Amino acid sequence: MSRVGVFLCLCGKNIGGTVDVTALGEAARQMLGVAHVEDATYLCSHPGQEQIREAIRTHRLTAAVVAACSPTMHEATFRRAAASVGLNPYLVEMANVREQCSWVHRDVHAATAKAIDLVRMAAARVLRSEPLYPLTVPVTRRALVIGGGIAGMQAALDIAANDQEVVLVERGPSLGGRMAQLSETFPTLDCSQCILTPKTVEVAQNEKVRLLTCAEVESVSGYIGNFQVTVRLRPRYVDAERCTGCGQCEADCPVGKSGMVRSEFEAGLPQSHRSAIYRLFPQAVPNTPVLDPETCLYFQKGTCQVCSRVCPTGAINYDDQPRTETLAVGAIVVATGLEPVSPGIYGEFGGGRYPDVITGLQFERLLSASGPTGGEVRRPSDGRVPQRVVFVQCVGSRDPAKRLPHCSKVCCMATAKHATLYRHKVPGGEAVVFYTDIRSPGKGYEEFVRRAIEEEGALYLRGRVSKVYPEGDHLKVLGADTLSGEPMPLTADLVVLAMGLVASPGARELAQRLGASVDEQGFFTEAHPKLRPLESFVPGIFLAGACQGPKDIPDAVAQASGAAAKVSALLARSEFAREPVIARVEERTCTGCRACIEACPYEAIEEVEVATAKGSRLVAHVTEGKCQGCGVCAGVCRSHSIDLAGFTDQEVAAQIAGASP
Amino acid sequence: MTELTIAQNQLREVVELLLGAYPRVIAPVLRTGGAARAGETEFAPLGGAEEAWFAAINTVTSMKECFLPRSEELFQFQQWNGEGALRSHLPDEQPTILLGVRPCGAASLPLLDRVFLEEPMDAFWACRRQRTTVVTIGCAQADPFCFCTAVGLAPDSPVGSDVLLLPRADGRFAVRPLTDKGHTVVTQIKGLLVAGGPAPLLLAEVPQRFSLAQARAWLADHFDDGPWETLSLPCLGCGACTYLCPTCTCFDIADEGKVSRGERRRNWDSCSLALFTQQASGHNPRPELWQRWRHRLEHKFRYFPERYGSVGCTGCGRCRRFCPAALGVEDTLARIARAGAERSEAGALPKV
Amino acid sequence: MTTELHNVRGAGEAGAELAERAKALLAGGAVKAVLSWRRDLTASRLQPALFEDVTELGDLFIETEPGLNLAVYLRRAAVRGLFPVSIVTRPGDLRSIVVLVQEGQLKAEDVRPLLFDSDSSTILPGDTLAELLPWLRAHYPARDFEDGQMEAVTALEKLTPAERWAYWKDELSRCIRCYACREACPLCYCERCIVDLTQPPWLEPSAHPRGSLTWNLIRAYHLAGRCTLCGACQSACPVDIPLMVLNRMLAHHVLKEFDFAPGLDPAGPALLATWRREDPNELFR
Amino acid sequence: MTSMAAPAERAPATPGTAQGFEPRLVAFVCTWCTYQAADLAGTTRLPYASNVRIVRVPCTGRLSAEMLLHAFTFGADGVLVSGCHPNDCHYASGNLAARRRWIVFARLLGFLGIPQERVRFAWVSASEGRKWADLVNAVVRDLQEVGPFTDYHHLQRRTAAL
Repeated sequence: MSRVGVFLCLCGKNIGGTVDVTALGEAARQMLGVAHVEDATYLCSHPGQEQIREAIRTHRLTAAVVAACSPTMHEATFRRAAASVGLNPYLVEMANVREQCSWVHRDVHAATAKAIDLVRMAAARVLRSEPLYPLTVPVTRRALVIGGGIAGMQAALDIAANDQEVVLVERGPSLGGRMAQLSETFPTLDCSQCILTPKTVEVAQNEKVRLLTCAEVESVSGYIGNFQVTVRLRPRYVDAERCTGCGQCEADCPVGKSGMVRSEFEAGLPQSHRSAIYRLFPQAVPNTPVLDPETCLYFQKGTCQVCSRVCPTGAINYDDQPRTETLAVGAIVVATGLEPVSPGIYGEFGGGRYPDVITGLQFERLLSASGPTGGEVRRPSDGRVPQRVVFVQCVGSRDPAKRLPHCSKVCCMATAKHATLYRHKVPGGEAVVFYTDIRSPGKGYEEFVRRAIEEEGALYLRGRVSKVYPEGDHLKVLGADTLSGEPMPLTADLVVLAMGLVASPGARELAQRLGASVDEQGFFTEAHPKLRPLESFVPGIFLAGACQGPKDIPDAVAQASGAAAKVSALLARSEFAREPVIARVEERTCTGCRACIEACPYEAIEEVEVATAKGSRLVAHVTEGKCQGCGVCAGVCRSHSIDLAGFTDQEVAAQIAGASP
Repeated sequence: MTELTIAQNQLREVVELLLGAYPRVIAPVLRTGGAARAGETEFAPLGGAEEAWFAAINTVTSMKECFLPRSEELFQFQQWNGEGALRSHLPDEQPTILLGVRPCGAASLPLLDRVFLEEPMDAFWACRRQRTTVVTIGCAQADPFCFCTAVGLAPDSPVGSDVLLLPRADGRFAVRPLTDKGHTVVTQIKGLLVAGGPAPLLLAEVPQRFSLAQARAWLADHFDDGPWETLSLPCLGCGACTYLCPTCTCFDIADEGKVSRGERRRNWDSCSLALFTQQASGHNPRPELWQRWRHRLEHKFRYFPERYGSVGCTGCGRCRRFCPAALGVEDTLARIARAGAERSEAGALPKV
Repeated sequence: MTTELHNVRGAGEAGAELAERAKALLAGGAVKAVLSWRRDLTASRLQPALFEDVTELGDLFIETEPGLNLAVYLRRAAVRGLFPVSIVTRPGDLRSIVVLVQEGQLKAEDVRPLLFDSDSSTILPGDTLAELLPWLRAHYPARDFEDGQMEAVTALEKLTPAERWAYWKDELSRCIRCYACREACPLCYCERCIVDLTQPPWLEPSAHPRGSLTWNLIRAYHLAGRCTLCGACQSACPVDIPLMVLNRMLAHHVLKEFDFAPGLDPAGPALLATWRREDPNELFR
Repeated sequence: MTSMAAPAERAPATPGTAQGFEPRLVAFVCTWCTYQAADLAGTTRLPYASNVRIVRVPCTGRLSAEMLLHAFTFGADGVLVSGCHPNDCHYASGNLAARRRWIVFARLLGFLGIPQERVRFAWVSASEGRKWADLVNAVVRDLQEVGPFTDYHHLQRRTAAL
């Protein structure tokens, strides 16, 4: 037999001043299942809570209704009080008679009538409630970080700093990501490699970090605290144990000498080339070269084997095979970064067609001391030093027609940097920038842009470029100054396109494997755009760096550290407790129609086979660790075979019926 | 020999007289609305004589509903802490005349009386039976679904009627009061009645398409080994046949409202529906559709006669006429009767 | 009276072809049985029948009018035991089979449908879902709303809410809660219908006007984005409630609002389990 | 059992205070946005019509159509559903799933002749305390115009004296 206790809080005059608590108490005493009613001036105070505890003990109450303030305010307080005397906290229901009654209604009669309804609703509901117990989910105390750029490395190092194991998976042959390709960094113009290299070394040397390069995530199963991740490792063809990183193979490779293969790391600049066995750049970590069978003469024609002959330690292994490894991890950080839009989609600028129309990233490599020109700005077509460089901004950004409506955020600063560095390297050269708007929020950023304009003499024109085409050995740039409204045709020696940024290739496929979602540009969607920017929709999967949206280095690093903090908090204990408000399936009546599976925002429901008298059939099954308790599944189930603990059909129905006398 | 007669085209005047004499007159009326079908009738209390419509062969729902409504409130309840209250709702006792029933409908009343007037007597049924006078009109027409003759009835059966109007070849009804209530009706309409000479009745031909004895014999023998799954294949497991059936009596008790305030209702229920026999434990003794179809036949043609001495069917044909899958009890009975006949000749169980 | 409503359709040319096609499937061993119709006891109506023997195919008839949808029998153990089966369908019936596949109730390879198109009075070529889907997609959902089919819906929409309420109250009060509509619908396959749930009793089980109104409302709603307009529910209704007016209104509504038509893509999404950001927002303040 | 005496609980039966018809409004709101907005209306002491009774659920996606009908069955004259604005759902997309559901359901109710004033849908974020107060006032005012939903409440009993 249920014995509900109803506790009425006067909240000083906050409630008592508007609601006739005596009448409320009399009405409550008539309600079905109510065994005890009492009031107090402040139930949330220590004496008030003790009053509740005492009543639960004395009157052997099986449930309680607290008519007081909003549950947001004190539900936890009263549930704790009840739990301390052995009443399951989920059998305490609040009637919000302050925020939603006494504070918003002035007439005593009306407010009291409403308060009676609210108490009746709560009492009816709690009669249908059942005890719930916190769910504990075991946690594998190891993290996976996907992507070895600056964000991934920072996240890995921060997690390791908490004495937690990390596996860092990088698709390429070495660490560094986009940042390794940059020459200098804004707004301080310090050398990118110089600040990056210590990080890569730190990662390589950290005992808590296990680094897997040439590695990609193939599949992910499980849920927060308990992911199983299968990683596919491509063959490197070089035994890292034996290789000393002497570089002899790379130097002697006939492919490298022929100059046939352009370097991806050099952003495909025509001046650049690489060997078939190579490192992305000299300081690469790990420093073991990788053999590319697509361009290797041995793999393509069966001849050569020069690298194997010249290797002093016999580290070359042509029989290396791909393999997979399955990792058990408790949390995942996605740090897969970004890539520039291909210039080919803007045919009017001739990027990819005219050698002297290049992308910003290519210009970075021209500027870099370790780049193909040794840091001298020489144009790809004839190696001449360009005397006038036109920079075009927002190519592939803020362009809804190309389905690239977003601002790529870093290009304004990158272009200002490019103009500045160009002026440093070619003192007499002219830098002309066509911009849409200059966006330079960030510490020292606006000052940096002003310096480029005012001190470095870059000519900034607000306007658009409609066409670029070759004229003699120059380029004709058809620009327009949108401030003056004047057409502004210019002759240039080199055109640099500030390409918009989208997510790294494969981000969408990775998101599918993770069960996370991405937007149209492939950027990972955060769990809440304001309040949970470091979390994906999937509990236990966090976001760091530019995989979530274009970011500069400090933003990427900050987000990585934030994500790492979230991971460390999760991995700090061997299990974590969570609210038992989750969906549950009544297998007997579930028909396996899959509506809940389709509707679940968290992919927390799957089909499982259950035995029946006549064989077996498929029914829905909720993975507790994945379910977030939204109840969308329950709302979509036609036979009401899936229900939400804490907000069951029975509870909601009783509450609705309780609204009438 | 002479008998009381009335011209067949004077029925409206009869209705008018009865409307003056009885507080409630129920008769077939043409259904308004509907999706696709025209000319169908249902029993309803008449507002005026012009509403009555006797042209249809039979109503869609049977006259059972005038005694056992599809849903009726038994009582209202209210309870609060420590106390409660009930308010019961027996039907009123106003004299009621039910006009235009067919013999297959009237014949169901004595059958249902056995069920409802047994102890403990059903007060609701008794009240409605007591207040109601049944005026039956014999059938001049039948359709291919009628099979009263196969269950021992006929288009002129008097069973269950208080007054029987039988169509004569001369365009008049023979008026035959059968009970005291019937005589009262005749008194009410005596101004319209004429003593007529003998004339032949003009009754519908209802062919007998199966032998009830053979079908019952087969049923008695083949509860366990009959090809029930095959026989019942078309059955969808809905309740249409049972709800339209004049002799199906099953009902469910349902509370509506909430624990503290509501009403208890009696609703038609059907042994065809899967949850009819579902028990609280989760066990269901008749989980399979074929078991339910078997039960329906066995109940009407074996258990009912075993208990009450006559089959629980009047051959009205609604179960086949309105079955979404064109099944109905006659279909199965005809098949099994044929099987029974062949068996007695060949001595083996034939294919059904 | 009712004999006119369920006309027996003679086999005719299409019927002869149907028998041949069924025979080929059955004799060739592609299927273990053929689900079609035969004449009832008095040759008044057609009755569903399962043909397992080629020699019985002479009794095979085809119901050319929309009505009972044989797909409803595909959930029957006696039929499932004979998979793969051939099944005679009209377009609405076949589309309901597509929905059954989509909702995990049936495997496409278990049925070899034969499709009768009443417009051309022919049995269409092909006997697998894959072969028949292109034809369905070429003609549906357009055919569901052409000619006079929307008349009843439009007429009701022109009435005031009070008039519509009166209309439906009258029509739905006739409901006897026999659930013939539900049992005749291939897509009402729930193990336990919501109306049979007693804890909590979301819907009133009684056949009083309010109980019947809510039952019929929820029945239609649970078929929104799923109903393929086969007409089985309405033809099964013993009291002739115009259920197809509700169904067609909703089918037209989801096509207009969400560009959604069920039963054309066995791998497609379920309307009410999915969403789009660009779904209309006018309803919400 | 005693007679059908009215228990004391029923004394102040009619919500609201004003003269005339006081509609009963049941509001289904999500706990993250609209419930918080209703709290905010309280903390900022924004008075509004007392006719509303809130049923709190985690997300509007939790609600089924049966729940709305249930409110009518138990005497509501109107029903209001309110959750987070599109794209602001705490559960990513629960409100978007709900939106489709209610578009279809509202259409069906309209086709059956239930006035649209009786079933309202809104998005009210946690910061929109004023919007909540205004919304409740507006819905209650509309309900006062269309009157009590006796069409539904009294539909229950069969009138034909069979």
